[in-house]
Amino acid sequence: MNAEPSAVTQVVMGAQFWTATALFLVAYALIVSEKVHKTVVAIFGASVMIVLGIITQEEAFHSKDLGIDWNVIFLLVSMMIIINIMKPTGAFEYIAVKSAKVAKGQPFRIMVILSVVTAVMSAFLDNVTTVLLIAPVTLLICQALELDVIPFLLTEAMASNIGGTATLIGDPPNIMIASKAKLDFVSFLFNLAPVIVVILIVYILTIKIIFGKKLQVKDELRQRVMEMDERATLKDPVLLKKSLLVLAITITGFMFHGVLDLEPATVALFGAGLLLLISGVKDPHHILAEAEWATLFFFMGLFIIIGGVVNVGLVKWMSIQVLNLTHGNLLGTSMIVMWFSAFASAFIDNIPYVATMNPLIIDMARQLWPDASGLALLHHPDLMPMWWSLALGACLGGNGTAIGASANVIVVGLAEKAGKPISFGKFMMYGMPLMVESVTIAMGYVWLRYYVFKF
Amino acid sequence: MNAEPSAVTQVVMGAQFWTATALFLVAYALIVSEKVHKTVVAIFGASVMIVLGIITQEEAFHSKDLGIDWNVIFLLVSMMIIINIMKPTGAFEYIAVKSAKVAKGQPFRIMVILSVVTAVMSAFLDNVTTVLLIAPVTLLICQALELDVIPFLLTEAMASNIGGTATLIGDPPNIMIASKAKLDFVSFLFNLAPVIVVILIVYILTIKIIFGKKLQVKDELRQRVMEMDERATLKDPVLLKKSLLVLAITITGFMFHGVLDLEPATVALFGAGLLLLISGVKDPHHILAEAEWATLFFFMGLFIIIGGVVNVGLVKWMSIQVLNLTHGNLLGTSMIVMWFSAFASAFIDNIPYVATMNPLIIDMARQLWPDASGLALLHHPDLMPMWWSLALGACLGGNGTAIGASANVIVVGLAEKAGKPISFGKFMMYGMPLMVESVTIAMGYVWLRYYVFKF
Amino acid sequence: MKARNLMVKARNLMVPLTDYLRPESTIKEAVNMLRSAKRDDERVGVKGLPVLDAGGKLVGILSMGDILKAVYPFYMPMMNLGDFTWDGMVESLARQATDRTVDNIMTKNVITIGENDSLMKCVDQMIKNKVHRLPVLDDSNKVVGMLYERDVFFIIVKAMLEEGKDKEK
Amino acid sequence: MKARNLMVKARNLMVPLTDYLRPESTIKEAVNMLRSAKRDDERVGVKGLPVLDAGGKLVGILSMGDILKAVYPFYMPMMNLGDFTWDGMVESLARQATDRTVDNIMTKNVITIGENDSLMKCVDQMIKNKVHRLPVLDDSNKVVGMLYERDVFFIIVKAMLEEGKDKEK
Repeated sequence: MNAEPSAVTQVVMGAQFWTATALFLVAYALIVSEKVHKTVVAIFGASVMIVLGIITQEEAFHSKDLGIDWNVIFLLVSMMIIINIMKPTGAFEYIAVKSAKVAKGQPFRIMVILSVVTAVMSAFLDNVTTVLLIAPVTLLICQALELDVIPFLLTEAMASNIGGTATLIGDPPNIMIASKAKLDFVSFLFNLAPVIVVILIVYILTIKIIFGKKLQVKDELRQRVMEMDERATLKDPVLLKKSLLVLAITITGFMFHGVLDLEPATVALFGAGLLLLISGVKDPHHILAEAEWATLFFFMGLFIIIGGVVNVGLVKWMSIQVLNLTHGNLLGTSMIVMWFSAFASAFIDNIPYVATMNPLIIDMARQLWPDASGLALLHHPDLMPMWWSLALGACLGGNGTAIGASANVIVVGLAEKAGKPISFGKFMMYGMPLMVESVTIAMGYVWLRYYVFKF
Repeated sequence: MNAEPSAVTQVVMGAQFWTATALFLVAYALIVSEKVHKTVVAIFGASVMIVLGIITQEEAFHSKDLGIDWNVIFLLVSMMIIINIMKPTGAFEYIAVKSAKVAKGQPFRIMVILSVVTAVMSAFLDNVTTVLLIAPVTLLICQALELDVIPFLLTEAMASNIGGTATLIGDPPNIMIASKAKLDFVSFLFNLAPVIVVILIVYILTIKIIFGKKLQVKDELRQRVMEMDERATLKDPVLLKKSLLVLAITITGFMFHGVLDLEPATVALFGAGLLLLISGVKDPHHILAEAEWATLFFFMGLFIIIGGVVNVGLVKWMSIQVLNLTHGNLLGTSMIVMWFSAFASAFIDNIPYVATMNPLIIDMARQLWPDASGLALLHHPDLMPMWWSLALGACLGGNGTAIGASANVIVVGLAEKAGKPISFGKFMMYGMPLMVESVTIAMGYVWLRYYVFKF
Repeated sequence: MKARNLMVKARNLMVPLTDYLRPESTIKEAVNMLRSAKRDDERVGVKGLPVLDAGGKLVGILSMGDILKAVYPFYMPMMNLGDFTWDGMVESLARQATDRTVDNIMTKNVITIGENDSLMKCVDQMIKNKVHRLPVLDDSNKVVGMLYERDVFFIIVKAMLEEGKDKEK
Repeated sequence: MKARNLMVKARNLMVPLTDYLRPESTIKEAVNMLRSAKRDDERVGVKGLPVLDAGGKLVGILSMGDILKAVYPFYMPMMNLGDFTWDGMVESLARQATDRTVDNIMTKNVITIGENDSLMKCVDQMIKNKVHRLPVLDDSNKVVGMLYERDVFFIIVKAMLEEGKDKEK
């Protein structure tokens, strides 16, 4: 099952190839350097790709394979709309304060419960959203308990990256993989959630060892937390009920979207439309404008830039190089994909990374099984572990450094505002070992499940 | 060249047909009733169309013919980005104040110059944007001159609707027609601009008769206007130069997009990306969030809803009815399209109207010339006058009533805030005759140019 | 603990309600009221007063800023038009606004606070909503006083200046 | 005409600059300054003062609101957390903020006005930027005075109350 070296000749390295490759590399370099805002780089880079004819506008805007994957965009924007409408109900403040009270104001218990809550919420919401919902309450609780907030913020960010890995909608890389590989919500849950549960448990045992002993507070401070009335924040019970109803419908829709033959974005868009309708929003402009447009346009631009380099054959060339390297050994490729993805995602944004890897893996599959196409190719039994390895590597890898995941960037920013900056080195000191631990577990899981027991 | 009645049998009026038709009618009724915000109706209606399988998500998001026409959306959003970056430079305040000073503070001259400026700006910018840029200065100038602002606001709104008709990017109906019919910027300019110039001149002569004599001001009040220093508003000359450069590149790009084989949206997106890049915007989120997302999502939802009724054959059925009515007489059809479009657009939003008419005209063309396809069908010499009639009718028709065009709704709102409400009747008293006048000129033009002289 | 709490709830810091406006009052009457209102023993005149209807229900709040807004043309903030104003514009608009009533120009969306709310909640409300005074409501939603930014400021200043002496209070 | 114009430019209404803060001052010093500053002959104490560096350049403005913000945790406005505060929180945060300096907590983006700007431009700046006082700059960008909302308010009140008598001035 080795790749045919002759396939290399299929990539024509002409002027278009080098122009597109140069654009791609310059765009990546600018994104990594942070000299120019990544959204601006993506929009401008994409427009140049189209203007130069490397990708047509038709492909860029209307081809799911080469251009903007609207399934991803509408899934993201719809979930953002739902959360934006739901945010003022106070439900998230309720959950976080309630968690601290369930923990009886005991610091380590609070850390564990908030981490688990963050992980579970991240499985259904965007990680950044989750962290932005949990972190402010965490800061307040640490103020009340007169505790250093850093360990709490760190553990929450990492828990959010772990939890987000469990489902199709938990983290953008998964959304992108699902859309490209036409995988449904249940497959993600069935293949990723089990190992994430294990990873989360080990993670909590590990933070117990790291932080468990340091955390002590006086009883009178705990009293402050116990006196908080979590029900006080539920200002709009009618909107809350409507939001919870829509959230329930949406999550049920995700569970059954494969059976119902609906795309995840359809489910989310229906949820968003329904909530807009029943919440009686008078001026939807604000709700829509509050969506993270900088992030969404970053996605759109990236899809087009990647479409350009796919079009000229760069991605195909790269896939051939990978196959040459692994000599078509699938277990080896799978492990390389996972570890490479983890370390790559620890240092660069996992969104452009996965946007590049998706077509690369598909091209690799085309080299390996030239006769297969469509779902037979995408869901080839030997290809499936590759998707899961990519998802696990790219999502868990985010924990490696302070810039590995958007959630990390957020908590580092919050810590700095709180007057307790977390240096790049300090984050890595905690993050890197925890990441290696979780990816090791994931590696064992993939090996055992897909190569040893094969179920 | 009569339509074949047998074609009627091709439309299967099954459950899907009636469900889609009902959804379409309910959505239109809700939009007209204004009980629910039109954007919410569009988003929810679209999601229901997809959930019910009347249109697939793939079609809705990725098919230009059946779903969201991203050429339209990206053209609109890109122009919004450019204007949002440019607005703080003070260029628009400069233009309006300069106009009043060029008019030497004479009221009727100010009215004419501001109307012409509005018309010209509307040809290149969204009409609502133009009115929102010119109207505040108009209100200030009328305050300075102690004049009734109503005639000024009315004439500007109507001038904006007239001017917007002249180019591909002037008004959303034109953008939509251009995208569907694959017509370029120069065709619009060549076919519509001449008649718009005539209409504008007649319009100014008419407002001279209506308002000319009433407008008198004392010299000391004129002095207030003459003492305004229009250069004081140009706070950021560097950004101004960059914006003007990008605007020049973009408009040049529009002029040559047909020759360069680039879509208008590509040109606009490149302009937006370039301005984002060179203006050194630190946080693009705000610029992107300020785009009119409620309007853009209204478009997206509508495209999907119309795609649904196209899919089930409703639009085809409607096109057959129209052809039965006109017995395939093309001049007659063209005139009916123009006048019907004008009166329809005077009372309902011309965006959903044109979104419905576009596929209807294409279906009509398919009935008439079953052997043609692609550009041969869309640009069939006998079909061309139909596109221009639709554009002229739908755009000019907006002047008929206070709700006929978004620019009218804006000025009515401004007048009310200024404590001088314009009633529906009052607007119609001015608007309806002026609309009939302009559509009559347009009718004569289409008849002479395309059916008598045929050039 | 109890004694200390007494100092830090909204009701301990508020000025009990003595002066208020009626929605049907003219601007002239309101202005006289603002100028003559007692704030506390040493000072006279306030920058804002609550507006109560005949039934004593809070319907709005009127501040100096609202009076400025009443003479400020609505179209001015739509663009940068400050450079195109003329001398005497404010006065001429002020004369035109004379006959307007309080309910016309007051801020209708009043940010309030409960009498038992903590001081930090008051600060939270003031900063989040960019207001400088909060009507204080009792359990039955009746206005019982006004809490001014200045008084919160003095509490902060006290804590800053008398650092460490806090416990004795 | 000339005589009338004298009354309606920023420089005619401003309070000439006498008191100002230094960026390196502590909050304590700033608070004392705010409390003792002369605003005009009849009153004492102001709600805000400009901050000038050693070269006399305007680098910020410090108001009571800024001092409130200095003790207000940055995470509070991110969500609705006012209900979860505790008694003594403000005071305890105030004590922690004592050693911060003026340049740490001042508003750095100062909205100013030129001494020859019209009164309406001043109102425009105040309302658009939601500020209650404007440092007045001369042609060389030197701060020459402060324009307070209260004084603009009095001009408006005067125009409203003495409607018609305007011409005699």
